[in-house]
Amino acid sequence: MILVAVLAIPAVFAVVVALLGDRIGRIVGTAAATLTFLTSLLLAVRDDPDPLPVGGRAIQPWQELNVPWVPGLDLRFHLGVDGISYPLVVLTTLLTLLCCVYTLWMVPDAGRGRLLTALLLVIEVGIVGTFLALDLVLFFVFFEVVLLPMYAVIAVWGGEGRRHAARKFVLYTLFGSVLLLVGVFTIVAATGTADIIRLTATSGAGMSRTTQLVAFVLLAVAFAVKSPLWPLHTWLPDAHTEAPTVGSVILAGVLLKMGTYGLIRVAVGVTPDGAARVAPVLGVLAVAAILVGSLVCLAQTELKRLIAYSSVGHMGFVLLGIATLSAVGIQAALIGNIAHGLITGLLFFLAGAIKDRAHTGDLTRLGGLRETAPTLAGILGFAAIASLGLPGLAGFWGEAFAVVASFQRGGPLWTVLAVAAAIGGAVTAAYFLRLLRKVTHGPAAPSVASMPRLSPAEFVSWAPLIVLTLVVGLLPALVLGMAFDPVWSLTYDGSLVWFSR
Amino acid sequence: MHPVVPYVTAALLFGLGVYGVLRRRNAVLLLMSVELMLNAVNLVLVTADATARAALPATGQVFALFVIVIAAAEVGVGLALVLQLYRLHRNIAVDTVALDDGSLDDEPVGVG
Amino acid sequence: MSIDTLGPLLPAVPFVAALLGLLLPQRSRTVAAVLGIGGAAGALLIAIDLALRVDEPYSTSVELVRFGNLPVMFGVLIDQPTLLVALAVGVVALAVQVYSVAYLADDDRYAPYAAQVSLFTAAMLLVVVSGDLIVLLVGWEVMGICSYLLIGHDRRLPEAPKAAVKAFIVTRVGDVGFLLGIVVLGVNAGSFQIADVVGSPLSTTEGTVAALLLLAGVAGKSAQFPLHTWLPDAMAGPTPISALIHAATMVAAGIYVVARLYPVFSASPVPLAVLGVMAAITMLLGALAATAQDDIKRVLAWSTVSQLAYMVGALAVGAPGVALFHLLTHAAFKALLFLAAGSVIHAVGSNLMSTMGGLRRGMPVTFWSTTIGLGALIGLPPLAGFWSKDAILAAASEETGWVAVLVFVSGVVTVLVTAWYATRLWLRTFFGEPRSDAARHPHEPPGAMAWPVALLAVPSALLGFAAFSGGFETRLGVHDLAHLDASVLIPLGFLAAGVLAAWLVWRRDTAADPARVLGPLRPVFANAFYIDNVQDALVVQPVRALARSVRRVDESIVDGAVEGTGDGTLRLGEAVAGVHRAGLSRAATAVLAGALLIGLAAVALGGVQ
Amino acid sequence: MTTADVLLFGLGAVAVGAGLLVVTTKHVVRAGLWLVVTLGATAGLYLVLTAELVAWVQVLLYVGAVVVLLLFAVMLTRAPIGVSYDLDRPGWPALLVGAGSGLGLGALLVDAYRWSTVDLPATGSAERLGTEIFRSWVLPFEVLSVLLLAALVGAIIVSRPDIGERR
Repeated sequence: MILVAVLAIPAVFAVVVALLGDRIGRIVGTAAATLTFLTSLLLAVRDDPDPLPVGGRAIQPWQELNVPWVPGLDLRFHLGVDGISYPLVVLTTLLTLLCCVYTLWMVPDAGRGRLLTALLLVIEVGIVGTFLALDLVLFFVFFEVVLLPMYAVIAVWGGEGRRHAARKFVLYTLFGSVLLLVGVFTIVAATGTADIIRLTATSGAGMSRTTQLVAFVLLAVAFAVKSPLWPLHTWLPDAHTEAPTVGSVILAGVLLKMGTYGLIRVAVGVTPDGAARVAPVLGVLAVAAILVGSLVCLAQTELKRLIAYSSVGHMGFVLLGIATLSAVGIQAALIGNIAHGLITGLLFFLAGAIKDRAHTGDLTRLGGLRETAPTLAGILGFAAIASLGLPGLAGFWGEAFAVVASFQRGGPLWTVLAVAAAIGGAVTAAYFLRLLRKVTHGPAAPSVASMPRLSPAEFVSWAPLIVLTLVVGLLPALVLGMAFDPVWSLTYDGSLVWFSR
Repeated sequence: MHPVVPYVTAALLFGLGVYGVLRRRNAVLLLMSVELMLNAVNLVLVTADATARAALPATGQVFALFVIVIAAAEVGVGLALVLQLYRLHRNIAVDTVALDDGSLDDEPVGVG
Repeated sequence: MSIDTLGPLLPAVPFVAALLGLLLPQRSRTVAAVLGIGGAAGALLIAIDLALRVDEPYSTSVELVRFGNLPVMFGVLIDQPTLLVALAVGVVALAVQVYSVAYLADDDRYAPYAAQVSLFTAAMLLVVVSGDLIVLLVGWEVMGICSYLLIGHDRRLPEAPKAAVKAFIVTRVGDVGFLLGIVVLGVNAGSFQIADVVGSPLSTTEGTVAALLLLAGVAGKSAQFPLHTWLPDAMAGPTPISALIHAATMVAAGIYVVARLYPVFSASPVPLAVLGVMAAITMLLGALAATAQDDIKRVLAWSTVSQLAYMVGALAVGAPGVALFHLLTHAAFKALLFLAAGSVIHAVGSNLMSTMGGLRRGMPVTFWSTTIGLGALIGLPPLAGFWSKDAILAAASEETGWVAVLVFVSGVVTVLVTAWYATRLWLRTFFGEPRSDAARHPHEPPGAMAWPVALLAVPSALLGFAAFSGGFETRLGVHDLAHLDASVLIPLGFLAAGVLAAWLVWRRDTAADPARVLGPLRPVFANAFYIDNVQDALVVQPVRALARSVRRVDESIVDGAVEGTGDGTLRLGEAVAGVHRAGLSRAATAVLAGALLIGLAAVALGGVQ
Repeated sequence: MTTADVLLFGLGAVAVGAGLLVVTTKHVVRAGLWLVVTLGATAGLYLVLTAELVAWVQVLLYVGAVVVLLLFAVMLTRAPIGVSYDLDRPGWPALLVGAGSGLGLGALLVDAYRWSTVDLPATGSAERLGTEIFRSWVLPFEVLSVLLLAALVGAIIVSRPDIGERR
């Protein structure tokens, strides 16, 4: 019932907030987000404390709710949470809470603040729903719920080119979702059931190899659009640059994870054979994403666009981890997800703060931030260093063990991919330090001359991200401890080298 | 009687009507061709009375009457349009009539 | 407290000090100083305590995280060399912290500085004690970031940020190889524990590949050819930092890691050969470049590069123990030299030797400590440098094979060049006429700066004699570390020649720079054979150009395709609308023709059934 | 070949011939007159097919009213009495579609009925059709009358410039 509560609270309060006055609305919205965050923490409580380990690849959700939703169409409202989805749910609720706190003080100029908070709560419902859904159709429904509110957030509160960016974002993601829908229908038609648990347990429930391949390709392209895999990523820079600070944080923080989570849970889970056959292509594209993402960042001149492209690079590592289809790889992907959510969320908060104060995101006109705003520069330095994958901070584990997994997979292709990914890591370091040198070092630029001090709202919304980046960096077991068993069973006891089976 | 003869006549008349509609530039002649087509249909209806086993007797002829009435109404309205077209454009060439770009709304070309 | 908890505590104490330091507001200098010095002192005490109580190697490990079948264990692997290096790090770190309090008296950002130095010490100690390769990599990279932060510390120097970025990027490029090396070893051994990695059988090819990859990281961190270009530029950082990071500890970490994973390297001859060649080239390169530098810190930087090459040479000839011995002595006398140089710069106000001269009268303590340091550097007999360098040359001479010969020859030639530039530095700084008014009446640095320098002079002088004590030798795992026999005469001869040559050239014109003798070679040496420019041209510029072109491709083609589909559909829509905007007659024809076609189709299909 | 067939053939030929002339003549007025001949021939055909009422209605309405109306239109639009050469558009699409539909339908009907014979139905006299219409076709009849009324009122509004001034 906690499962329903986590979804119901934001949904109901979103409506309530929309009806209230501006200031009260935002306060009530923040309260709702806090309540949702606390409820999401309770998801860790398992239904039966010591579940007997059932063999095979079956998912063992900690809490499960399976109730008929549309009996006529045999659609079921089937929710469940386990080691893979729990960290992502908590990350979503945390980021939404921080964004609501941020909008509490930093009122966005266009439109009414409370509508923004309401939209954030609706987006939260969509994302948490996607992470909890254990029914393919329900997964698709929640996958779609996120789209329109995100469009509204970008189109109303965005920057100058917001309309174009928002339109491009929606149409591109819709293209992906259509493929997802076709994929879901192919699977449901072929197997007769949409229940992810049963499909994962029977590894595609008797779908022939070609249908699995077709289904996987459809799902993979849909999720590749969402978690931008290299050739399908061009909606990301525009959407991130034009989105308001809060929008970019949610967009980068958790919206991208829906793609990678979908890839792990639905694509690899339900059609493992298809996944095994397409994995090399996925791996090559992931490494291309890493290299292209980091190289483009090296030549980028706008702050938010640079951070957006860095997301393409980081998600490249996550996708490489998934492409290896081994337990090491998928665990690296999971912690890569969480780390990217925390760090890039913080980076976009900072970029928003800098852009609001200096009224420009252009690197050539920024400079010498540490002269006028040392704390802001210090935090930006910390976030940039965390993002370039400094060991000891959260970003390192995902990237390093994606390389390990790729190398462990063996064979000339995967070794080359591992080496290329490692080189991508070095280029990532190069562009982040170039960013720091251009923004924080050097004499104070005119645009940075008068920087108002950091307001309490910013401190409150950034502190958890900073602390968590350090804590997850030092103790990765926080995220991976619970994800070990589900990943181990998902990947056929660790090394899903499928075709050798 | 051999029904094929009136049927073929009707078909030929209909073909001539279609030919006339597509060939003629003059609106009135166009309407005449339409009349030809309608007559062809009437002929088929009446002949069908003899050949088809209909539930009600003489339905063909009843429909022929109805078609004649409609034809009359159609010619009435058609000619009113032709007059208005003539008043606007001084000529009633059909192919200068553009369907959508609103050229009909501009001022009538000097009356008289 | 049991040694099991002491081991992990070694890096933990300075780490806690660093965290507290970073959270402090910037103005509280005293609290920052106390935290900094306290952290360093705590680490030193723990190191000493461990050194006394531990006699045979032990290791502890607790599972940090498990990736599939690969666990990452946080724990320590402490054996004798570890403790010695930890002691050296502790001593130097404490000396630098004390020294910095006075050296950065006028700097308002002292608090973050002290915290970053503590963080660095913690990272270095983590590398020294860590028993797991991944945790070692954590310390390894945190050291890199601390060096980046500290090089860029001084706001007044315009070139500091660029030097900081260069330092980190060059080492990070090396670390790509380091990470891949660790991955190869870890995946092969099924665990990242050093004990397992060293123990597990490695196929020769895989071993060589792993060793060479690790070498890339070591070359980056220990500033060996070809990744040495960042060290001279790193002198833009404050002098105590140069002493701590770029002389004693960080640059030595590479040597230490190779010594620790020595079985991996000695498994096949190829890595040792590469080590030998790298050592030979870097030795000569560093020494020759040092001869033509005017900035006192850059001379010492290039000298560090060449001394590190000595240690790499020792590793190449199969004597890791001797390399560690030279590492310890070098840490002592090079830190001493840098701190003394700091005092000189503090007094004269500039780094350039052309503005110094005749400082021995005004700064006796600094003069004598620098003399001891330089003596140790060139290997003057009673001092520590002589014993460790001699041990290296002895090891090289005993070993057979072309690598050993190469190392020996380049070692001996480098002794000559080292003697030359060391004497040049000594004479130009402390003798002759003061060449600037600040140099005319220099003042001894305050106590907090003088004492660490004096303290460091003690190990620089006496550490050599420790080679005679049995305990020291067993700790390093070497049998007869120091021995006096005929072979020691060859380097001594070269040493004397070097000193004499420099003195003679200097005596002719005390004001001028002895480097003028080099003539046309001088600019070549000053720019270190233009390797930096070559690297810039071959690597940096092409990568930037590639980045620009990839960005253009990405934005024009990939994005163009997406925008193109959008515009394409729009144009298609207009085209179809255009077709429909036909006159009445064409429309009529189209309608009737359509009707006819449909009729025909109906008949054709109808007729089919 | 009974007399009915001969009559059918004759009148059919006359109708088609006159129709051909309607669509091909260069004289606007003569087209109207040839139309009268066609309609008359068709009325004759109806008589042969025992559809008396339809025939007379045809003659009365079509020939009497519709053709006269067309001729009025010809006069009102000041069509030239003599030859006028701008009456026609490029022929090939018209020929193609016209011939296609005419011959197509003809072929279809010929294929359907071949040379079968059928006896003529009872004569469609006025009272038989009258009873028929007012027994089972009353609703269409009423609707048609409303339609006729609406059409003619519309025609009046459209043709008179002073009624329904939009601007």
